[in-house]
Amino acid sequence: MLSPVNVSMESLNLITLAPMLIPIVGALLILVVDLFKRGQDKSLYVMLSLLILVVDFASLLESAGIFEKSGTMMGVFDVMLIDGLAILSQFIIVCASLLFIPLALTHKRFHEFSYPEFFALFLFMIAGFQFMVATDNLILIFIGLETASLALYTLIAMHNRDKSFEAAVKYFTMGALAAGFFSFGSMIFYALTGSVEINQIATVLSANGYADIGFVLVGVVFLLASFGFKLSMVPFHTWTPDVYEGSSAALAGYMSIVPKIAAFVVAMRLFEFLIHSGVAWLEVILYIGVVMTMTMANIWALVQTDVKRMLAYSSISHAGFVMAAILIGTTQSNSALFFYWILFSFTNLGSFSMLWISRQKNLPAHQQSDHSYNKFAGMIKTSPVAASIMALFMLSLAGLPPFALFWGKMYMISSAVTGGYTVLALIMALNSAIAGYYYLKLIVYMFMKEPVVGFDGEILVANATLPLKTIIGFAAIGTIFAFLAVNQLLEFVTVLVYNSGY
Amino acid sequence: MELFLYTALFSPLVGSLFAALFGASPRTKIAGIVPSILLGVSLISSSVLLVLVLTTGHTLHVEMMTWMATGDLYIPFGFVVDQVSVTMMMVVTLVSTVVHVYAIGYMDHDKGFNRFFSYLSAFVFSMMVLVMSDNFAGLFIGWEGVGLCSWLLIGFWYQKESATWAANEAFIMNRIADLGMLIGIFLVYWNTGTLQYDGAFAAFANMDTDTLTWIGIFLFIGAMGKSAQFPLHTWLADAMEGPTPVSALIHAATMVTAGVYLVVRSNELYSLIPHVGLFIASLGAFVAIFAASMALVNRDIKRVIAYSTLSQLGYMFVAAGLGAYWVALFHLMAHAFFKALLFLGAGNVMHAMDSELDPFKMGGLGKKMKGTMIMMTLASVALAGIYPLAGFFSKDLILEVGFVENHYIIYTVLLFTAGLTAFYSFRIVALIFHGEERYKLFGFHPHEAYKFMLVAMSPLLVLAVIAGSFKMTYFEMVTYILPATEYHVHNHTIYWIMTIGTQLFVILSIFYAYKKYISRDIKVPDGTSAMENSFKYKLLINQYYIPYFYEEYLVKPYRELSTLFWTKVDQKIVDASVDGIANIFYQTGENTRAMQSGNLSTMLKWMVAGTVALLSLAVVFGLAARYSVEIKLFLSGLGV
Amino acid sequence: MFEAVAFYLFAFLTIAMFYITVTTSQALYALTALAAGMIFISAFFFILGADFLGAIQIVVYSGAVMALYSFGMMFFDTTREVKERQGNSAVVLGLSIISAILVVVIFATPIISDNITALYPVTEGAGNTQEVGMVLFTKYLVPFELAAVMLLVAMVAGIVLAGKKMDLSLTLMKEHEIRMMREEDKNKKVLS
Amino acid sequence: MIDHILSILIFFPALAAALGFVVNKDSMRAYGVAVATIEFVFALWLWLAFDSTVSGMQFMEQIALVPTFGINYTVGVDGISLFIIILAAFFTMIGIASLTDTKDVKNMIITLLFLQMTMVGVFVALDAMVFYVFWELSLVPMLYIIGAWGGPLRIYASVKFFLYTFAGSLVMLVGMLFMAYFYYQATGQWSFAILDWYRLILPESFQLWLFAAFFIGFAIKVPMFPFHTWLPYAHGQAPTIGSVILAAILLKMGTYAFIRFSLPLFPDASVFFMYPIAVLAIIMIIYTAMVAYAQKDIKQLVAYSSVSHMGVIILGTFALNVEGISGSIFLMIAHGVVSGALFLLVGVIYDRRHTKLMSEFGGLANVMPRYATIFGVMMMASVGMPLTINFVGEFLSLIGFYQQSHILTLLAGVAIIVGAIYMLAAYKKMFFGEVTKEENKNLPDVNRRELIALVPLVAVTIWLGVYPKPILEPINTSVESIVELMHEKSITEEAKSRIPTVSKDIRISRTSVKEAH
Amino acid sequence: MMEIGLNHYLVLSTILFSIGLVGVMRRKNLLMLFFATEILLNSVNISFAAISHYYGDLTGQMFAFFVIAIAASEVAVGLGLLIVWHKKHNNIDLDNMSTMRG
Repeated sequence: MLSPVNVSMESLNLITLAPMLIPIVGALLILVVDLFKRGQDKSLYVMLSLLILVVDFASLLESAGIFEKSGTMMGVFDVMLIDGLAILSQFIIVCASLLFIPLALTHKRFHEFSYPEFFALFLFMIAGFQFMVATDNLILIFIGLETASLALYTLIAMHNRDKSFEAAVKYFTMGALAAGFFSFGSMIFYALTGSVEINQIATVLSANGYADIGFVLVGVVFLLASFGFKLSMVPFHTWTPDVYEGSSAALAGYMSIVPKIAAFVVAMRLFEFLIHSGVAWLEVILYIGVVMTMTMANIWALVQTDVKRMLAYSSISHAGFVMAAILIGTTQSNSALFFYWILFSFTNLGSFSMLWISRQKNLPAHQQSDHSYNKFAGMIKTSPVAASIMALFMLSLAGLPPFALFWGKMYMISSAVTGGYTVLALIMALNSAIAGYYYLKLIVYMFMKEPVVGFDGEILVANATLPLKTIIGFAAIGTIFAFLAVNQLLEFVTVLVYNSGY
Repeated sequence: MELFLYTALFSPLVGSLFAALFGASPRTKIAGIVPSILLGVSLISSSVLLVLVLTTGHTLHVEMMTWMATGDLYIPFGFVVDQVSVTMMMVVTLVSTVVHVYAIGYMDHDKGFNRFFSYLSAFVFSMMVLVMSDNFAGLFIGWEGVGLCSWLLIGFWYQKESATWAANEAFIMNRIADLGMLIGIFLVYWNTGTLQYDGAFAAFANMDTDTLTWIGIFLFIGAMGKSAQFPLHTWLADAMEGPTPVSALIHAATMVTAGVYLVVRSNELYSLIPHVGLFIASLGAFVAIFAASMALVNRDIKRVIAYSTLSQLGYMFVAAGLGAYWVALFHLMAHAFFKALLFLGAGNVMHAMDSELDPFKMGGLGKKMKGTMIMMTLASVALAGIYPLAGFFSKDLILEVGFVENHYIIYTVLLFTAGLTAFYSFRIVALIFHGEERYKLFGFHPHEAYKFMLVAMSPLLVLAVIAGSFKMTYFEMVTYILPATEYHVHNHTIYWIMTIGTQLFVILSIFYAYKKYISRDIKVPDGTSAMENSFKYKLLINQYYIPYFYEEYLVKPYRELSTLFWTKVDQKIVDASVDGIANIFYQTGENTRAMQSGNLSTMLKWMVAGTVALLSLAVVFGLAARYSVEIKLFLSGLGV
Repeated sequence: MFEAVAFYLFAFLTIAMFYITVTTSQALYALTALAAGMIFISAFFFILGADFLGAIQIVVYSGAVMALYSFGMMFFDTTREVKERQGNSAVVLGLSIISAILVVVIFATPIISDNITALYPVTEGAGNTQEVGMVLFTKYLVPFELAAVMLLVAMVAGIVLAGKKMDLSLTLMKEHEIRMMREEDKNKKVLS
Repeated sequence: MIDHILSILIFFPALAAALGFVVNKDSMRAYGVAVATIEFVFALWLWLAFDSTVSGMQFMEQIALVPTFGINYTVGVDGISLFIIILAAFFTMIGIASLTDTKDVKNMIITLLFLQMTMVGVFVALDAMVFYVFWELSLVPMLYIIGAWGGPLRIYASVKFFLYTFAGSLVMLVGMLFMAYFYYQATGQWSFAILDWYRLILPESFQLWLFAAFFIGFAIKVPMFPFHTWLPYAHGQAPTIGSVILAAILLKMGTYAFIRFSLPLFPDASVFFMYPIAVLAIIMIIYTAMVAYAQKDIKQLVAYSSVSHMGVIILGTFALNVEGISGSIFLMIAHGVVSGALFLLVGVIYDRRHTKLMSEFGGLANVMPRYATIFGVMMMASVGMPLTINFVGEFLSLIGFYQQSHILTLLAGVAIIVGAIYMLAAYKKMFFGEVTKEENKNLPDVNRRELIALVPLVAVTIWLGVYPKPILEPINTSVESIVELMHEKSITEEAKSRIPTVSKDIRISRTSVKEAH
Repeated sequence: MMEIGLNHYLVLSTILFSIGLVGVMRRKNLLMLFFATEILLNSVNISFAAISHYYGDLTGQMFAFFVIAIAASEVAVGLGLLIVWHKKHNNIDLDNMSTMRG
């Protein structure tokens, strides 16, 4: 007969749940509000979400404070795991969301924002990602991942035009396949170790001395495949450009940051112990994967004709660049990962928002796609400030000092150098050079070409409203004056990463 | 005293700058007169210095200011007035004063009048720097300076293609030599640690001969350029494109003798390396006869005189090479006078014949222009070296040197050359001033030059006549610093035989020239006569085909090679490879973007394919790990 | 003995069913085959003593999922034969065969399963359902709740996507059209 | 204020540029000239306050930027950088003053002022990262200048310029990170401060690799053969002002960096690579001079000629002795002045005829005597006539390298011949002969604005040619300390013997002619 | 052979998984493609159940449980998407959805 269990509230340590519960509650709140009074303006929901996120942010600060004092916490039957990685990634997730949400307040009206459900789903998604990063239990990771993904597919589709449906379906189907891979992979690890908790798995494996290396590798393969899909590593990247193109620019920008950082954290938890325990094979595979992803994505980005697609490929390449951190697996590289991603999120959100404010509803004749290069030709003449800001983001993405991303690149390459990966460091450097070309291409179009005749440049900022401008200005300032914040940021990140044992 | 030194040095510069002020404005006499006066001043102060040096034997050595100082290198602007330099100063200032005054007349119709004087005085200044500097670097400044001015002056009539071409040729050829000189200077510096003459020469005393030889050779290469020694001689003849006063001053009296001056100046070096000296002498002898031979047939007064200059430079180098530095310097001085005179005379003739240069189209000008005739004749006599004119004392001395030093080949060559010299000089004298008045056929109306031009020339005339008489005083003076070797054939009979023999030989050739060229049936050659078609004539008139050779085998290939480098190497190889690398990436993108077919099924296939690829790797590795033991055994069985 | 027979039998059946599912060109066959396969799988669960799981399997899959799918099929009326342009099936087969073989090769060898301690051991004498319930509401409470959220998300998503509002797209409409539409809505409200 | 003069020098133009957005289009030029002049005055003040007897850094400032990673805003100036800074200020002033009526002058001037900030920044930076920041940043304004105001091929040219340099400098960045890491290993703390790095003695193998890494970055910037092909395009397409700045200052970044980084950080590697680099330099000198001779476009010619001169600078730098290095630094200034002036002159004729083909001209001396004279002076300077600024530099560089190798110096000396060949040929083509083209018959001679730009340059050319002491002295003191440092640091025998100690006894480090021949 | 071990189940589920992969790759009709994804998840469930049986550990069943939940919710969203797409294009063949490429 089963003995009844009695659990003390303290042992549950519910504070670890707080950051995830807040957005869920908020989402429910939004649904309820909609229930009582239909047809509210989107601005209401935007502000509600903002508030909720701010509260979430506050709770994160809270748990960060606790982490400072008492280090890593487990909670709720040791399912939840709040360590530096979790906190950092949640910070990134929430901040990015904070930057994203106001982008809904466009001048033109788009379909998704007419739904209160949009905002509800958005908050659910955030919660999902937060769960994903705040545990080392494969089950919870899986569910969190799925929650977020399902919400995300819907958000994409709600943009409501053919391309967005296509994008959603593609994303969904491949996601389903990836889910299959994930479950298979975790099944193997379960078979090997009888556990689905990463640190447990690690201990058991090392106790066995990796006797069943073959099984381990197969498991790694499947998990690698599923996370390769999330992190859009070559050759699992194929969804990325289409999905980015299909979804609204703002959402694309969001997608290039938040899901990836969540996936990165899980990948770190999963793979680094393997690498450190000397699974040479994984090291080789990751090396190849990283180089392939960086280089091929760059090469494909060279030949794009649409800025958004180009940015999609570029974000793939950036992801590959950051994957290197997991390969290197030193404290410096891990903190470089977060450091890089924080700076990247500023710049990338900024540049996607620039595309967002230039979004037209119906394309003029000379334009093949929403954001084809020639749309921006001679932008410096028609709207100089916007052009300059766009150029700023491009230069930052290209890693030109002293703009934000340069410091990330620099620190990442440095971590490769200190980690003893000289060749990798060189490859990274040269890749940034290749990348320079396509970022420059846009600048060339904006600054050195004549505007298309009879094309009113005002369209390029037609979608802008005060909130959007604020966001962009915020991103721009962040990009320019990053070098003032670098030090504090670096210290903060390093402390958190170091204290959580990575 | 330094005051005089500085006046001597800088008044030409002032003159040049003054004339330059009028550079843009239409020609004014003042722009010619003032520089001439300033040159006069310079002349006077030089003579004061001469007197000083002559009487007291003191030498003047001033250091104006630092030029370059870095590391161990220290180069000041320093000037020295000693026996040698003062001689040169005298020659330079004197001749140039004369030429200036003369040029006021000669150039008075030219619209570049002011420009001309500014260039001319600039030249004199650089020449003064060259001769007065107390270190190799300073010498090099003057060296390049005169090169620049000669470029400017040869190309003075820049509308003329030939003139500008000649100018560039002269400059570039000199540059080639200057490189040698530069290397020589470097050698001096790195081996002695200084570029000051005194310091360097002191250091030479205890150095291995090889180094000295290299130094000597490189410095002499420099000299070869300026003094137009073979094979760098072609520019001198072409340089005659410049205005005649320029030829007189630069390409006869002063600049071309800079090489000789260099050798004389660094006598302490060359006396340490006699083998190089011998080489110099032999080259000089060769050039002497080589140039003279070309002068025989040439049909351009100025070119003839140019070749004779060349040949005389050969003489000087013989003397210098054989260690008779004071002789070389003496001949340099004497030659300066009568050669300048010859040129100026030729200038008058040109003036008269509105710059016609072919002596065959003249004849019998003597009636129209007595003064010029007398001057040129005397100058030629001096050149030929008839007693008691300057040439005799200087030139025959060189012959004696050759003899005494027992270089009989050189001696004979020079002797023979003396004959040739006499012949060609009187060939033109005869053709110009005597015989039929062929110019009538061509409708020229010759007239004597301005009086003041003749007056201006007169000092040169006087000197050309009497220069020889200074020989002893000069000897006394320069031997303070130059090796004071007396060159005397001690056996008196031989001495007299030699002297008289030479004189007779020379006079004979003069008469032969006269006989040949005052005859009534001299026609303007039209390329029909047997003589003109003879091989040796062609050879000579074409300057031994050397210019042709240079054009064909140096200039043209260089041009073609450059074009090749640009169009093929630089664009097709270097640049193409750079773009190529860029294109590789771009093309890869173009070719592989098909992978993104946009079809969901393909995407899924890619995903699975990726997984399978990883799997197979994993399996291989896994099996390898599992059966590692067996594999090891197997391999060892293979004996690996 | 019995276990072996049962295993092989159901193994054969499931494989056959799923094979039909992925090969047949009749959507209906595929659906039914799938459903059957699911049920056979639940049989495995029962064999393995995971009764609760088996029940769930039957209920959720053969019940909910299949129902959804069949509704979907009616909607898409794919009851008739489905034309599928088959591309290079070589690739397909190749890849799948390889992957199968590879994994089988690995799995052909038994897993060394020492130092494996059952974290949540099956306690004797208690029904599987009880045990599951116990674990589910202690250890896996959070995942369970999150699963609830996930289902909510799915529901909302389904409603939103399939809902009428998606029929005309504000994204594609011009601003003035939207305004007109809004006016009409107001009027409707007023009238009704 | 004098204590912060360097920061002022860096950021004053940037500030001015930012404010410039407000200034009205028509009065923009005046604004630009005013700002540039003030900047120049600051630069002169710096020179005035500079103590030329001190060999080390002066006016140093330090602000912590990323202390955890050892990156600080550290600036300072010594004899090596001082004059290039002044030159930069000078040329920006000249350039803006002589700016002919281009389209949207406003953007142009703002860009120029930003460019000036980056230029000054590069030369005063004493922290590798700060150096790198300005080094990269300088690409952007130049990219814009070439790309927006350039000729028909401008986009190709500008992008090529950007990417080529960018790629090179990224490799250099890796090198820097390695350097910092080695410092970290040695001392246990991160530092990018160059002066700290000076104290680091690396094993030779490391030196070689790092030298190579830095070399790629610098060589492309210089540009050294075979990395030079971006330059003719950039010059050929850039507007006059662009070429002027590019030739006068931007190219010097590379050679300056060689002296600031490569030599003191890797003395042994420098010795090891001396001959290969010297050979490259000689190829640059002769080969590019010949290519220049083949040019039909006068601007391309000047561009190639400046590559050729950079070769001499490199040679002097790798003489590794005081004479050579000071010579090369002086030649940087000289080449800046002269080639800058030549590009200005080309600009003058381009404004009148809108062509740069030499075949279009001929006999210009008749119609534009003043122009011809100034051009002549500058040409002679570029040919290396004594008493002009170039000669001092070339003479010192060559004499310096002569200590290392006789034959190579002899080959390098060919520069004075080939240089003369193409320059005189070009001058003949353009200025001599009769005026053939009708449209050349009545070209206006240089006007006042152009004279304002050119006359000072002529003056400087002559002045520093006759009296280089005021510049040579400070350079000398700094260079001596650097050479001393190299000698101290060098570990291999080879290096010890190649790099002289700066003692007044020169007999030590002399190779006699026998060895060479 | 007659003794059914864990490996038997693992092999079985692998085979089923492969079948699922085949389906995923060769199906063009989206609905049927989704069937295939269901197969993937189910095949894994077998192993989970088996493992938990042989280890006497419930975690596997938990995982299977949640997998089922996930599968269910995926169906909902998937069908939603299909319906929208079908409304607009009146087919669910994925060959008709390749407007974005390159």
